[in-house]
Amino acid sequence: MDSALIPKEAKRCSFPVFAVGIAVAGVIVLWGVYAMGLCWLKGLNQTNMNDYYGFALWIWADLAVIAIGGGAFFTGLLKYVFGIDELKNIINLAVVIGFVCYSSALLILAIDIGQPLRGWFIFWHANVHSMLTEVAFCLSLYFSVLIIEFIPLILENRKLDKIPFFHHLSHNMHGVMAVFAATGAFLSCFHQGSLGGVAGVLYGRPFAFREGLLVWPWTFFLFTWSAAAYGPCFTLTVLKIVEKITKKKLVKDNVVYTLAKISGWMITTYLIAKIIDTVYWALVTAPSLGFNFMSFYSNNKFYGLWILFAEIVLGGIIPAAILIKKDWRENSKLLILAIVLGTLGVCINRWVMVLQVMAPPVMTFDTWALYYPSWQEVATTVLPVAYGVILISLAYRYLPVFPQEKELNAE
Amino acid sequence: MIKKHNKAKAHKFGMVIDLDKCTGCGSCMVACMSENNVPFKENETNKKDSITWMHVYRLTNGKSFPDTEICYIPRPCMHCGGKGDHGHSPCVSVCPATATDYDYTTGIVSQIYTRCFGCRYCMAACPYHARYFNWWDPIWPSGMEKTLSPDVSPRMRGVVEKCSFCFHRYQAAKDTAYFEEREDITEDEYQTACAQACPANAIVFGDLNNSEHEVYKLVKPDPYHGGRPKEPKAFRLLERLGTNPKVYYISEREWVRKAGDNYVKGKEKDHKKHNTE
Amino acid sequence: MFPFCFEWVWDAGHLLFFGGMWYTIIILGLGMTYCIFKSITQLW
Amino acid sequence: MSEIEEKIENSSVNDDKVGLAQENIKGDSGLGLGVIFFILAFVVFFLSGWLLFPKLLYSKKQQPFNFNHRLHVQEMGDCESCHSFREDGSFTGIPQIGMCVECHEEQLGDTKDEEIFVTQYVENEKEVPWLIYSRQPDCVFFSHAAHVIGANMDCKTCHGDIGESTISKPYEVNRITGYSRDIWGKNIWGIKKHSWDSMKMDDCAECHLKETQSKGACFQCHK
Repeated sequence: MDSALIPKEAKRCSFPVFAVGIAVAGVIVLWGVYAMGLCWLKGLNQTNMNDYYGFALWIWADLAVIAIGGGAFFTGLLKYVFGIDELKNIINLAVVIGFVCYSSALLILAIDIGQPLRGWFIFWHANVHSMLTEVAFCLSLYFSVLIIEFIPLILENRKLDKIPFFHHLSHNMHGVMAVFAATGAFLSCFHQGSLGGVAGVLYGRPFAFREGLLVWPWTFFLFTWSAAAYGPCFTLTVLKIVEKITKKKLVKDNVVYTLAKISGWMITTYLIAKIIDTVYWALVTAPSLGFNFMSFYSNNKFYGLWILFAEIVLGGIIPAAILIKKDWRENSKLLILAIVLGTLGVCINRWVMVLQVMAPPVMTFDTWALYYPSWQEVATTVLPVAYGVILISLAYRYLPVFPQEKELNAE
Repeated sequence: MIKKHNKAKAHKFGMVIDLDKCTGCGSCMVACMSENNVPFKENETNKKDSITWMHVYRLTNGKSFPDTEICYIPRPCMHCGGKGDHGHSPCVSVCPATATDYDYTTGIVSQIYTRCFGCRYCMAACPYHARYFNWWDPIWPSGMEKTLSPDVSPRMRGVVEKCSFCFHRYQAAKDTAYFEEREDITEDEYQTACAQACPANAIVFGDLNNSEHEVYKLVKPDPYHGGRPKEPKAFRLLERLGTNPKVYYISEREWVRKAGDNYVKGKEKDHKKHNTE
Repeated sequence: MFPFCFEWVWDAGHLLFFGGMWYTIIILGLGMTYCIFKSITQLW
Repeated sequence: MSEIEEKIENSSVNDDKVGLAQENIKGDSGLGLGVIFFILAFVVFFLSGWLLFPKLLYSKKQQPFNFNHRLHVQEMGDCESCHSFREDGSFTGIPQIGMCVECHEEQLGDTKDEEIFVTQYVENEKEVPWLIYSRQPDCVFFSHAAHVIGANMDCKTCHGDIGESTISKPYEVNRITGYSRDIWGKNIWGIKKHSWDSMKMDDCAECHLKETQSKGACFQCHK
């Protein structure tokens, strides 16, 4: 039915099967869109946020998708700037994932603000001292870079490629892609970092506050580094999921191992910095503000030391160890364990750095603030996931995302 | 003439609250709400999403009867001077749209509702919970909108608001001074609604830069340390964070003074020295 | 933000921040213009 | 399938220069048409933006009746006779009817407008629902005392020649914002010839910067 659109010699499931799959995800998207509409029309009272807990579940989702979408800029940087050419076999997937993540992040920000119609104030009346301004600028600019990176892939669709203008355009864009990728990497370094800065500069919040360098707190550098380190984990996770669903091998192992190895070393170096940062904060920064390290991890049901353990050991040391040791990373089960744990680890880190920040009391007579998201928040947080499933499915079906697919599946 | 006005010595308006006098009656909260057109809900059970620019906290010394003591702490916006008292308050420096700023001529932290787009970053930055979000559009009981103050603009849903130290009263006092061709206003001409409403006279308001004013005499702010009180009985909330608030508290009771800040166990003495040096 | 906006100040913060922003926008804009223009000329 | 597509299908894309000459001929006439179309569209959009847009953006209202400022200034002497300060320094703005009645208890002249005023408002003891050209949005604080007494400014600097007017111009209100057109000014680009042409935040800031070396903190003008 849609065979004219499917890449030549590629095997895809029949259209009805595909349509059913998309419809299922579509229902979830509609549910999310309904919740989003409620938030826009009736306001943020639809959420369970309150004056003590002003950042909601979806802000965590926002930071998390940006972190795991970091695979796009880092893979782009490795391929186009550092010239690791074999990564061209996975860069398309990284770009699609990046596009999904960043468009979701922008959508979430549009739902999150109390007066969405005034959102442009952040550009027009920008306060250059605010980390959030830096986030908004780099995020929207980097999103346009991702669009630019995504366009050539779309234009390579069998039908579109037949139109001469599009054919030339996609070819020419590939020609200058290194410039775009370098710009994207530059932007990414700043906005990943400034997202880290968002919490790190809050000197009124001892749990989040970090000393730093120039105008940036240490979390600025940690966030950039962790996004680059863990982003590829998510790219590989998605790759493994797609391979599982399509029952096909799509990228050669040597490419996967290269990316996994780089990711492993990045995570290792990141962890060293993260542990130093945590220790310094626990022993110097927090006590100087009058806080015991343990005062952030006790007295309530939810935020125990387990979260620190999960972030640093389960989501850090274990995946790093697996990914840097050749035998382990080339064992397919261990590899999957490592990339999944890595993805979860960075998500936990983002949770800690935005949501846990809100929870511990600062004034001595204050109480712990915990909150439970409303269904509208859950729906709008699930929305990007379903949307991502649809977009990646469409891309896989109609675009030549995996250059090695033909070779690996020749019969 | 205009230039002279601007070169006049900068004010630094602040508040001193005597916690031993405060009975926790809540008059300041009520006066503040009616003075500043603060919206309210039909059901105010959930205190964490209702707006109280001036909020009275209740704390105890944690001892059992008969040694139990209670203290009430009224908490307006602290109008922090920020690190080094340079005007980089925790909230001002983070606002992405410049919807809040630090006025160097009065030391007051503003909040411009029509500029705010409701990202709530400032609320996350404020350790005092002095900033409130309008989760709903205000609904006034019928006829009540006629009783709203014309000097304070009502807020819409989706923006952040907070105590302004009744800045409109400062404006009105200045108008009178202009009309009478005076250079400056007097202490009693500019008083906040909460200070005037307090039946126990626990709240004193004035210019911390003016040694004639009561607030100055009560706490003796140290200009070389961001206004830290030299008076041993006075303290500020969360002094160690370096926010440099302009709201001071006074108490004879040591446990109350200690409740103003956090301490690492075993290091209380260090801090006491630091607080009174 | 543009230099004619209300909050604009000619200081290092604004120059670096918006300098970076406009620089990036110009690179992206010129890059895309180049690609589109070259594609058009290749057609004729 | 179109001609071009067919050609691409049958030949590799790289040697599609075969049909170059043909396309050039087609391209030239197409280009001419395109240019004409572009210019026409530009003219249409430019004119509608210039002439039609302001008409659509603003709705016009008439004042309850005409007010002759020039006549009143001649009779009363100056602006302050009617637009005065209260003792606390606040500004009265447009006088209430009690002040007008001091002279207009009965009709003084024979104009239609005065007749409306006396018969409809004075006799019924009703305030005139004037539409205020210079009304600022609700979030704005403005001190007349600071400017008129403190800085010795005259009324004209901000309000222009209204004291010379003999009839009341229509009150135009922005349909989207609900603000008077005098705030943005008549010029759709916001370009000013006189200091009183518009009353936006930028206009206040321009003068404040010049006179006081600072645009001022937010609370100076916002409430």
